Amino acid sequence: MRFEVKVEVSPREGIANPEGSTIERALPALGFVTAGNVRVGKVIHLQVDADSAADAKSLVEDMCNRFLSNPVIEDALVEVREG
Amino acid sequence: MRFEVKVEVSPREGIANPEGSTIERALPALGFVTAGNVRVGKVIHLQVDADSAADAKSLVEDMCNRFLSNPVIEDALVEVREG
Amino acid sequence: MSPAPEDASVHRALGLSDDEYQRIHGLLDRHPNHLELAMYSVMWSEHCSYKSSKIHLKRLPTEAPWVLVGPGENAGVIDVGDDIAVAIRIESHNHPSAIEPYQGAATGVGGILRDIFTMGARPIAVMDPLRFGPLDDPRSRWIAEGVVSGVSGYGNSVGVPTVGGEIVFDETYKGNPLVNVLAMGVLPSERLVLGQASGIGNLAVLLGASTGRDGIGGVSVLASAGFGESSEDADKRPSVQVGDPFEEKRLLEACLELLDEGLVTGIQDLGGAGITCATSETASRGGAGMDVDVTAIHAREENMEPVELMTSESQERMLAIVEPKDLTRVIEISSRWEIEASVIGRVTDNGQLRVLNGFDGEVLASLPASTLHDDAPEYDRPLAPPRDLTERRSKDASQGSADCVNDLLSLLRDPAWVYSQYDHQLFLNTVVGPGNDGTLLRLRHPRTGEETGRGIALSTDGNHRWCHVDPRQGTAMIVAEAVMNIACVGAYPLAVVNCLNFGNPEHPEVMWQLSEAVDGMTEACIAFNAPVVGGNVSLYNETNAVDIAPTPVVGVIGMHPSLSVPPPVIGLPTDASLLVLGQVPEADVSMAGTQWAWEIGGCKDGTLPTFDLAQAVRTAAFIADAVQRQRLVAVHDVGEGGLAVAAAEMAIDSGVGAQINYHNDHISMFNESGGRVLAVVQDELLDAFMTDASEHEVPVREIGRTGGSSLTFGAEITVPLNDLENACRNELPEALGRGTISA
Amino acid sequence: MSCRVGVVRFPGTNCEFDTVDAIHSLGGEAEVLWHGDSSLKNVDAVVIPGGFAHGDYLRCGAIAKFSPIMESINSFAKEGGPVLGICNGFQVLTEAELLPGALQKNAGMKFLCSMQRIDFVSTSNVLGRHAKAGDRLRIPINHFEGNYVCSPEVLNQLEEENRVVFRYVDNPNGSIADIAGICNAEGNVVGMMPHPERATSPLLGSTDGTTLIQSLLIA
Ligand SMILES: Nc1ncnc2c1ncn2[C@@H]1O[C@H](COP(=O)(O)OP(=O)(O)O)[C@@H](O)[C@H]1O
Ligand SMILES: [Mg+2]
Repeated sequence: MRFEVKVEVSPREGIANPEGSTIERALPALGFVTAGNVRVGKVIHLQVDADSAADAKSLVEDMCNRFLSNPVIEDALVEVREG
Repeated sequence: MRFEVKVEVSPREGIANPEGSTIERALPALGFVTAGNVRVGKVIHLQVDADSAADAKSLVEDMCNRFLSNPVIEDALVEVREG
Repeated sequence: MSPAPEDASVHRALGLSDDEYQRIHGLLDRHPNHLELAMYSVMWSEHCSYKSSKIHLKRLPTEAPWVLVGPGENAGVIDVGDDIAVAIRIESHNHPSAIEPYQGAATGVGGILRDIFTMGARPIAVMDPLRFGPLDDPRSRWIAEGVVSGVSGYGNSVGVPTVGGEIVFDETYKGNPLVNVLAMGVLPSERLVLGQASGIGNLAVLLGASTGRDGIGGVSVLASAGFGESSEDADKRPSVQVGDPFEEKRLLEACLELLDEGLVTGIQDLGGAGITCATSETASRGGAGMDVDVTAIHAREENMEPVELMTSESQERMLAIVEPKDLTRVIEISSRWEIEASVIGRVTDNGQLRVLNGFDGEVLASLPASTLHDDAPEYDRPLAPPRDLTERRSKDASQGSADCVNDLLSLLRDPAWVYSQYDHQLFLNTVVGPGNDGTLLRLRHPRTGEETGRGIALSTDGNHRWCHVDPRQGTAMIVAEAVMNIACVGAYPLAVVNCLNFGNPEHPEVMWQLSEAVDGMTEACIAFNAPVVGGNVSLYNETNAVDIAPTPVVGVIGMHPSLSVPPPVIGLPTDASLLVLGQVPEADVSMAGTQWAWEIGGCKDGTLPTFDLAQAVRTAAFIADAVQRQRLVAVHDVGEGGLAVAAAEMAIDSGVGAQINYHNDHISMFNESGGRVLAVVQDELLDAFMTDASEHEVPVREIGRTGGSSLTFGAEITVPLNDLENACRNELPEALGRGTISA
Repeated sequence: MSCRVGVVRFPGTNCEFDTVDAIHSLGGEAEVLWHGDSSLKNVDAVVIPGGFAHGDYLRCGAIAKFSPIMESINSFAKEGGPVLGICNGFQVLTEAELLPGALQKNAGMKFLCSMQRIDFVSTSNVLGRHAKAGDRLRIPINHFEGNYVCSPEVLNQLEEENRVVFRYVDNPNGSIADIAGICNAEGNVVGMMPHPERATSPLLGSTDGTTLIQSLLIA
């Protein structure tokens, strides 16, 4: 079966997020004074063939650990939908 | 009220996505033969103060149009949660 | 103050021995509290105090009339004439890069740049000597890829060109890569500032990024423990730091502007041990004390403990010592560059470093500032040569089956995959960039941009194979190789910086290696009249209790006195004589420590070929002079892989082959006897050149003719240029990704 | 031909002084313009140089386009003033919609710093005064996001209106139609990824950038 998988890779709590901070600093100048706390991560969409949603998930989690993210500084969240 | 907003910025359909293609090319060598169609985008988390979820959403959509995404190459999807 | 710890488990957990605890107790004449203990533990860590190596480093030669600042400051500084000074330093970021290659390398670049602009210099060049596990190991490839991306991502963005380096792959670095980074900067001589705090009542202003929980305990945990591939890694993870090149760029510009306007009396970067180190170091250098208000530190996270604020290693921060009257202007400049500035300290006259909860608040810690540095323990650790040294040295490394054509192909590697990812041209100084021997930069006045008509040359070199066989002679040979590299672009050496990457100093053999390496470096630096102006020691480079091969890395900086045309290329012209200059190897020259013996023959031991240091000095001087006088058409030094690899690189560079005589077996082709250079001189000038060489006691032998589309050795061995080129250019892209659209 | 060129400096820009040096070496005058000011100080031409304005965070040029100076540059360009965006400057010009399209990450997903051969395709713009179509130049590139993309309609229009200024001989980054530089309909705004200021001295390996900068100096 084919599954649509979405992986959200975000900087771990307590890890600096320069991109987010820079955007945050720029916001007031653009007139957005009520926004803050910006954190930027990555989102990866992919399709996998697997026997079940659970299989698809564990496959992608394995990919996350091995190269889509570095657990040292990032958290990865995997979501599976039938595709 | 404070809202948690998540913005997903993804490469537009039909626009090449070098980051996704690179991952895709690397997959087989790493033993992932059943995965494909990789697209990589960005996810931006932020908090905004607004009177309602709808206001928060339209504020952030405005940010997307002006700043957070480039419509030539990207689509943006805004999700609001109470924070 | 909070009560004293009763329990030895606290100081031990912080990495302090019982003796060290007693020492602290003696210095304070009381028990330290937790904060004080943590401050001593970070400052007395191997990383900050050099406690195992100091005793040896003292033997290095450090003086010359042109040395303005020697080792001990943030960077060495030399006078290069025309009121221009050059600051240079090298650092390692080995352990952080092993767990997060991208950020480890990125923050390595960031850290070394701050060392340079701390001295008042604008950084204009970075070099990155890199060493990884073998290319057939997936984790090593991941690390290599990540490290190169990290240097590229940070260095390019911060706006300092990376103009050279090294890339080496070997089993010995599997699990423990070596990421060394050298930076060089220029300053108007009169602007030299030192990291010291003076003037009672002056303010210590913390500039730059906010302080988070990055690298808490990083100094003592990250910098001094080896990594197995175990679950322990997980615990060490949170201390990884993330670099922000954009913050650094603004910080750099702001600091240089502060210095230009004469607004700081002292300035210091924040590196290992964070605020503790910067405040105590500036205070004790200035013979002063300092009060630090922890509540004034701009923090990134809520509820940070004083101990976290005082030891955090958050990146992109500087500490400036400012007279109160200048504070407004300092803040103005900082805010123009969008840099946060907080007054976190005041210079006092009592020599104490006091940590306060509000300037008038509770005293959280109080200790004599100088004790954090000057009283750090110094160990004369036991050292001993390996027990089987004699047996090892008796091995014959020339054994093994040789297939000269294929061996040559396998020894070639083009590092272009690495340096094409680096901006190596910014500032319009790069006359000879990466991909050649030494790097050569135009020397221009840092204030006016005016050309001096002279050039600064740089080269970094290391060779773990030579140093494994013989750390003393091996180290002398790498200094000579670096000098030869800059000679090839027309420069004579001015100074040396070094990064001593070794294993566990608690192993007597490792301490012996380090001591031998220091002696070898000393001999060579004296011979070349190039003092050591700075360095860094990285110990505990080991994986699962196996030490890396000893890997001292040197950076040599030199001067090209008359730069009006680019120096000769590496590439061969057609139809000319190919010469080899320098020491003549014995007929039965040893193959010990050669790349061939390690990677093909399979023997890692033996005795290095004899090395004539005095001859290398004469050869380098002669080559530099010949290049300056434009007498050479092409030149390339002979290093790893010996004469055959050097000749192949020359052939590949120009697409012109050569017929080489005499060198027709693996020993003559691949031996790495030191101090040799390949060169091409125009035929009509050849006789005069030979005469001149012999007057300067530099042996020259004609070994062949250039031309054709293959490289031949003797009558039997022929390699088409195409094969050479493919073997050389494809290795890294194939292993690490192409990076071009044809992928 | 003394012409004053304003060279824009954003926080994170790093080629501003190289560009100034190159202009000086060719007899022009140059003035660094701070992004936070809105005055162009009466310069005759504007260069947005290379670098990493605002760290290139979010997207290259995304934050820079909001700087006060950009509004002035916008008006200056609309009045026909010559504007050259080099590398990051090209990215800023597309974000600011002074030029169409966008610059994506290189197809090979690596930063690339190397000498490139490019062909002068169209010389009817502020860079082409000393050149003729078909001239081949050697000029270095230095970027991660140099992969030009645009819609098929825009591409058509660029080709038809002869607004492709440079093409790579060996496309290094995946740019559509090998595009290395384009201009606006009037030819007074040009964006290019290669760095002409890095090719202005024999000591640095090429002088092919001089004709481009000289052309700007006549403006
Ligand atoms: N990691 C790197 N970063 C930048 N340049 C590099 C790197 N590795 C190698 N180079 C460059 O490639 C060239 C050849 O390197 P190498 O073979 O180590 O030279 P040599 O043996 O002459 O010291 C040098 O110009 C060097 O600066
Ligand atoms: Mg060399």
